[in-house]
Amino acid sequence: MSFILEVRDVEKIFTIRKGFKTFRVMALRGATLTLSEAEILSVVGESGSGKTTLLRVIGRLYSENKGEIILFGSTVPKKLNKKQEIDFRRRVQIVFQDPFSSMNPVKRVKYILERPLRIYGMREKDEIKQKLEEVLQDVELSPAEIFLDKFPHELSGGQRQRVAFARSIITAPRIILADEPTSMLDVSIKSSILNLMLKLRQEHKIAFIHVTHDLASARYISDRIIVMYAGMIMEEGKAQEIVKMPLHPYTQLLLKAFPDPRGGKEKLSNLGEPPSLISPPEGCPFQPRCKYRTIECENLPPLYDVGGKKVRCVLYKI
Amino acid sequence: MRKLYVAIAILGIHLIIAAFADLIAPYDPSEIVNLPYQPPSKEHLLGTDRLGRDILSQLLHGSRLSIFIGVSVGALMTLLSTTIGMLSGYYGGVVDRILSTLTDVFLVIPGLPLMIVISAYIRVRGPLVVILVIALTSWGGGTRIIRSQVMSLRNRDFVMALKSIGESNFRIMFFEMLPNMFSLIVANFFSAVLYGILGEASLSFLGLSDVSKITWGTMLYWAQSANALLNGMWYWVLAPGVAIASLGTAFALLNFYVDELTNPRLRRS
Amino acid sequence: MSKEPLLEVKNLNAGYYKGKKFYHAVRNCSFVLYRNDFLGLAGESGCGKSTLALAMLRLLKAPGKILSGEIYLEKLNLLELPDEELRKRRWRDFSLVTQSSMNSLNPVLKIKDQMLDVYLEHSTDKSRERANQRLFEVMKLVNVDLKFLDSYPHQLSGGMRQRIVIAMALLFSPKLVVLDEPTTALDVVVQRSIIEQFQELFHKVMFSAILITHDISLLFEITKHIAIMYAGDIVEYGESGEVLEDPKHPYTKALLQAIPSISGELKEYKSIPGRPPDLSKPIVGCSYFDRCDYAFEKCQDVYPGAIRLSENGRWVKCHLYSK
Amino acid sequence: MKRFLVVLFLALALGTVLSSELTMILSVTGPHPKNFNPYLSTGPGPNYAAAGLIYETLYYVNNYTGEFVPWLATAYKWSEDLKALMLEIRQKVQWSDGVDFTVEDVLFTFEMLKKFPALDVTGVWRSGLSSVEKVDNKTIKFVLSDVNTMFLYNLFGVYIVPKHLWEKVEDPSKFANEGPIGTGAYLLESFTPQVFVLKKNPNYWQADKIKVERIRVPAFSGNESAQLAVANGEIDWAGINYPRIENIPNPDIKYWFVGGNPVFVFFNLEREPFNDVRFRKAVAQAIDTDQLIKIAMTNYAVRINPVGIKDGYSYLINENLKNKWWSYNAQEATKILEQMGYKKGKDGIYEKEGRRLSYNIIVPAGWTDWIAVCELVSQQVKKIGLEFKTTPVDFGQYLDMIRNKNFDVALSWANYGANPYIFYDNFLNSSNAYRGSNRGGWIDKETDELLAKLKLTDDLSSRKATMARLQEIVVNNIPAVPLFYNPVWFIYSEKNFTGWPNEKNAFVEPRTPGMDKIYLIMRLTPKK
Amino acid sequence: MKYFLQRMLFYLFTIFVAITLNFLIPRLMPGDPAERILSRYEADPNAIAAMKIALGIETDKPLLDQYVEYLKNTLSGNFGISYVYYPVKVQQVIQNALPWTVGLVGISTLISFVIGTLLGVYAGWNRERASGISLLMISILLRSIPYFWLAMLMVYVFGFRLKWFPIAGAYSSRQIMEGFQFVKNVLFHGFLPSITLIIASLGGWILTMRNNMVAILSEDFVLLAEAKGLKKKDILLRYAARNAMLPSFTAFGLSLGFVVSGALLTEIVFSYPGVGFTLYRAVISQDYPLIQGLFLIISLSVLTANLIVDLTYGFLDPRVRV
Repeated sequence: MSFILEVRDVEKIFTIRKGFKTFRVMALRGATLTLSEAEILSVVGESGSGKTTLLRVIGRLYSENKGEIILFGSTVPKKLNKKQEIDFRRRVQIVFQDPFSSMNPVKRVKYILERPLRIYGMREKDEIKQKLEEVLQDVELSPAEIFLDKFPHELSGGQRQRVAFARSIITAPRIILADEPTSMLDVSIKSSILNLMLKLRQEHKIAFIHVTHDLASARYISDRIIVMYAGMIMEEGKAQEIVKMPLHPYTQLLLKAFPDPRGGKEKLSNLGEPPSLISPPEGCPFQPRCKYRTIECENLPPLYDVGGKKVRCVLYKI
Repeated sequence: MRKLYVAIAILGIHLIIAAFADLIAPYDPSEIVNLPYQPPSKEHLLGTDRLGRDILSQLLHGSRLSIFIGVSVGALMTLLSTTIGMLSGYYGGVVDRILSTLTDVFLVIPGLPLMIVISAYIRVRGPLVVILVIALTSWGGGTRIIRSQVMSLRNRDFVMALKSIGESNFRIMFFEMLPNMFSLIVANFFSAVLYGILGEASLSFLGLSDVSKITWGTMLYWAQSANALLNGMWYWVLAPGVAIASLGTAFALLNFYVDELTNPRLRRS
Repeated sequence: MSKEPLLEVKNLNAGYYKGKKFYHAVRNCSFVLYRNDFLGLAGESGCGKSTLALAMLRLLKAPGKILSGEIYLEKLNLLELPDEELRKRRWRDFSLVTQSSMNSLNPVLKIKDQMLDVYLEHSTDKSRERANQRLFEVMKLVNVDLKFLDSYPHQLSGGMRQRIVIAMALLFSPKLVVLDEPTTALDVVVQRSIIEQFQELFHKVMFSAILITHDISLLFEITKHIAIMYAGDIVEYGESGEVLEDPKHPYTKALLQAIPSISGELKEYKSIPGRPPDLSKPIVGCSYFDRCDYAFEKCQDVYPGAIRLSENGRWVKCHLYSK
Repeated sequence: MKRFLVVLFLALALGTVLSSELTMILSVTGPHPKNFNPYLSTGPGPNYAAAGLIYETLYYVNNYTGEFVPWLATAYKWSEDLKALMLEIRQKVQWSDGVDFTVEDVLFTFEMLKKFPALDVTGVWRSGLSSVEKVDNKTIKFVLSDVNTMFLYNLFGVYIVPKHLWEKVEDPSKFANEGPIGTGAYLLESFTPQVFVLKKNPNYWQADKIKVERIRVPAFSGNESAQLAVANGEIDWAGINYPRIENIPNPDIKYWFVGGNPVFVFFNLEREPFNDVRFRKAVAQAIDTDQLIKIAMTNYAVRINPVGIKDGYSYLINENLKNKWWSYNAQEATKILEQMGYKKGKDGIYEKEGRRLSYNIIVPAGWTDWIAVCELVSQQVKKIGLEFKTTPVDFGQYLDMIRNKNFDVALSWANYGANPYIFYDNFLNSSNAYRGSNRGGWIDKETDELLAKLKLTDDLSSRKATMARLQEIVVNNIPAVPLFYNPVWFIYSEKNFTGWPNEKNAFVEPRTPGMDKIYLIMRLTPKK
Repeated sequence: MKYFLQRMLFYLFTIFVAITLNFLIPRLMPGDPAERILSRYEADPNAIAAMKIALGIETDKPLLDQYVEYLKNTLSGNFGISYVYYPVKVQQVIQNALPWTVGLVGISTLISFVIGTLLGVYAGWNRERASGISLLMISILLRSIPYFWLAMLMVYVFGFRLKWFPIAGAYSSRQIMEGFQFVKNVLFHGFLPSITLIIASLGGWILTMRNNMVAILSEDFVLLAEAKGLKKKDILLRYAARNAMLPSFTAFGLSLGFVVSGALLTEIVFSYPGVGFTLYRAVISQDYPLIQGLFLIISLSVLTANLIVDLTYGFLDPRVRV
């Protein structure tokens, strides 16, 4: 099976200006990944790990400084022209973290859902109406009529996130890039959104790149998990395996730190904080915090293949 | 809430007077109807001016141009500051650096002296010039507020979301973001109107507008040039001032009210 | 463990005005906190847990309002205490760690000055030397380098700030520390290290703590007792382990069903359908009534009182358990 | 700080206030700049005091009476061909530093004006002077290139300055002359930007006539404060505008407003219908000048006759013409318009061939009394079916519009000068069309010839005949409609001094800028 | 340091803009400024001719050359000769006026800022109480009153009717005074204009500070300060007001421009011989060199004040300190 999306060695550097000095923030360093049809890939990491940047580069909200993005076998240009853009957006959609801010608060649901259709050239009123009802059913908001005339603030968080998903599937995309879609939701409804994603994958054969810091959610819905740290991919593998048997010391730390009511946790000592992205450490970015650190860590290790998993750590050097 | 009612009531009275000045005013404001410098009497509740024109009628008619100039200044300033603030805040980068430096420059160069200097050189005098001079020298403050609001809106997910569905920048700015800033713009407008009213009064008082047109500002100019206060004609100075202050207060209240609505941190429970 | 109550909240009713509407955010809340107990207060956003935290420390400001109730700290009713008396007891007897450490420190004062402000205000010994000594002690307690005392808040990372806030809370070895979402804005690893730090302190320095968070997994993991809050009311209370293993209230049950877990079997998680009731409207019966799978007629009309389930203090507010 | 010390010093030096001290307001201009250069007349201030009180002219020309009073010169004599003028210089006059005043000083002064045309404000060198020669120690000779009997008026406006001091000045046109030394009656005693004091020059050549010991000139930055000072009786002589002065309750305070420059309604004579004398006459008869004076000028302006000759020169009036003088007559005005073929439109304004008789009347912005005049004129002409819309324009633009013939009707003035001859020249000479006081552009060959004739003679009867013909031209053609003489502002107080000029004792035009001051002050007597 | 440098650069740029505006405005306007000033002396054509020479007005140079020369002159502090006060140099006229404005406006602004800020703290703290609300209403009202009108009323009531204070000038020009008497006289003359300025600008300060206070009071650290049992005074001043002052302080810098404007009208009404009044006189008598010089000085002083505010801001807010 070929991949519907390939990301090769993508690098993203932000320059920020402070007074006269400009700083280069290495938000993303050499990210490579693939996505198959109807696959759910979770990208897990702490804030500053580059996971959202990765998503936005793929979603063409940022353009990469280096690397290549291949969608359905053809390279996506850095700057899209109008036609390319519409073509691209139709196939790749993004769902944002905060349903409270990802929809224009002064527009009704109907308008919010209609816009993509109109941008992509649909003019027929009946057709649009039918389409709207269809997608609202798909995201389990029914009866559709009730919701169409509502403003976002009249909906609950979960409902809003459903509308956001409705907006993203209305153009029948093949890929949805979901940026922490559940992190702002109440615990009691989190799982419903996860379930919705599973359902959309099932019914519409949509592939997801799901960015999250919540390992439990990632484990729940994804086929594969990528762990990112300081702008780099540290580990990649099947979801269950990553959670059960993390290889990279960072992944291990992350898992240990993750709250688990049933886990009799071993104690972590104070392990410092993620590195600055302006002047990241030489070699493995995790080495200043790593208890297995050796002299070899001064050089950046490649992603090693370890039993179907990939891991960026010298411990697994063969 | 009471602020709103008070403001609307004051504004309403002014608007009614302005609309029906012809009917309410006892005389034609530019007609010489009596001897000059008549003290208040039954015929002339506020006396007559140096030419023998009825001051009350002038006061009532004056509201027209005063309000018109104030509102026009407000509209023009709001238009300028919204457009510039929007472009500057939305595009960021070089566009922003140029526009916001320009804004800052206009913000720190003192407005009234600049207005006076410009008015001193402009040979044509009239309401339009007054409106342009005030608005063009004073759009900086509003622009800054709009810009910072746009910058915070720009980072909101919904703008990202709109970009992600391929919405054009123009549409994002003026169809999507603008309605979100509606109350801010309205607040801005109200304070700009207040500024316009006071600005017009100041320029007119200095004789830098067309003083043959009747506004409250030019009334004060005439009163001053006729030595009204030293001659005991305090009512001639008091009346237009009260009119300006009350209209100004209405707009200041509206501004404050909308400000409170917009800025949840100011909201009274 | 001694079962001597430290803090007793009885039938507390509080809320806040939003426009003309009154949000009755804390309804009839009652619970007991024992000495050296670690109580978790769990609830979703908008369930009133923060209002409760502020109300029980008498910090609820207008537009917030305490309607009725009693709050005893060692037999002393906080709600009836004169202002000045209360002010003097603050921080010595009970301290607070708030939600976002970002905003809980005064941005224009050095850490040291902020700490000294509190210390010199309440300490009987006003000597600088003694004060500095105490500052050093608490800084060591939370494992923060002393050099940061001379920093301004913006110069520190989020984790560091939160440690300092905790250090500050322990300046006087208070009897009670209330932690309101202390780690919400932090990354998991940092959160973990702070929680560990806190647990350590909990054993070292004898005090009682109330931890309020929506992160239920964390709460169950680290607290001794847990109180589940729903729509302004505590619906279930008990030892954390017991509640986790054997939730009684339908809401607790559903909640535990809904949260994906990192360990254990992978199963299907189900969210709780519907949304919590509008707190600005009166609720007659059980507040969970309309979302509850087990609801019956009585639930709609009769407010369920607390039902003791066991000797160790566990109780639940649900008609399913009334005789 | 510096100013503070100066004031402190003065306070210590001066001690008590003297009794025969005159406090006067020269003009309201804000803090005094320290400038006692009598030639620099851009901004009124201490230089006004310098002119007349410190520096003096050769003769004093009394504009009110037309009289020539010998001053630093004792006599003048024209040569036969009227191309040379001999002046006898007064002897035994000293500069206030003790140096003798000589012919050399006079010579130096005129040579200086030649070298620095910027100082030649009366235009002696521009009006035909070709050289100045010292004849002997008493006599100086002015040689003219052409005959110009009016030259006297230019000559006698020049203030004589001391050679021994001014020859060291590099550029006298930029010289502030902070320590003035003159021949005049007063010396600068103290100076601060807020007030300066002049004291009597004990060695003045006519010191016995000076009874005012000190003159104090306080600075006023605003009309209000100056007016209040007047009302409070703190000022003896104020040359300022004071609306409603009659309301001051203080009986000591009097005023006498003598007529200054005449004010006219000018027409652009190049345009229709203003090029038609009938139309001009209609406008002239539509305007009730009495009402203008009474209401718009609050009775302060002085009545004018249609030929514009002031009372002091009434002997020049062509009596035969008086029956042709027009006066206010609205019906007559309407009749003229009807005769001209105008028809009244719906709005009561006359029109012909679709053209309404509606014009803008321009007036300098900020000249509030004149704007009032315009307003009233508009109302008056409206009654006969004309529309003059008051249009205040910036002063610079106002003059531009007149100069560029880009106006219809203007409220403006003509410079009267020292006498009616000069006035007629200013008012009617085609060389002054638009650029000068001939604002409507009256261009007439005969007029120009008559005006030239005036300069070639100093014989009164010949001048009178010429003037009579000029008056005929004015009355027949009405180049502009005279409204009134603008008042010369003169407010005085009888509290400390007597001898002031007024209607009953009209000996001078009481202006503050020049020699009139000293002529007036010499006639004042302290009360105590 | 970077921050300061950047601000300095900005101000330099702004000064440049102000200078250029100053150069361009008279030249962009229709008509020849030289002709305009001369035309005032039309009364006597001879006087005009003399004036033209005296003022040395040349206008036929290319604009760029004029600009370069203008820049040179301006930067060397040579603003030319005032027409009205001829032959006094513009810089001399300004030098005479500046101390009065700096004294009157500077002190009044400072007083107004301090009082207004304190009242703002009070109004913010008591925002629910009647006292706070009435303060708010008063400041809204004060903000809507034209400065000059208030000044006129002050002149009328306290100067003309009650005769408590002189109505004009900076000190009496009628008597000559000794040291302390002089100072007293200056203070006496300055009182009414100063009070007018203070009252007129008070509303703005109260409003700004009140709004800041209201915003800051909802911050966590203020709540925490109370939880810490700090005294009300400390919470109010050290925690709330200290932070609420920051935007007020910036506003203080920015609004100096407006204060100068307000003072300008007040100076005119009181005939106070400061910069504003001089500008007014220059404008009505079309003294262009003086207008240009004054505008530049006003801009410069506002900019300097802004710069000072910017520089001192760092001491108040550690976050911008580098």
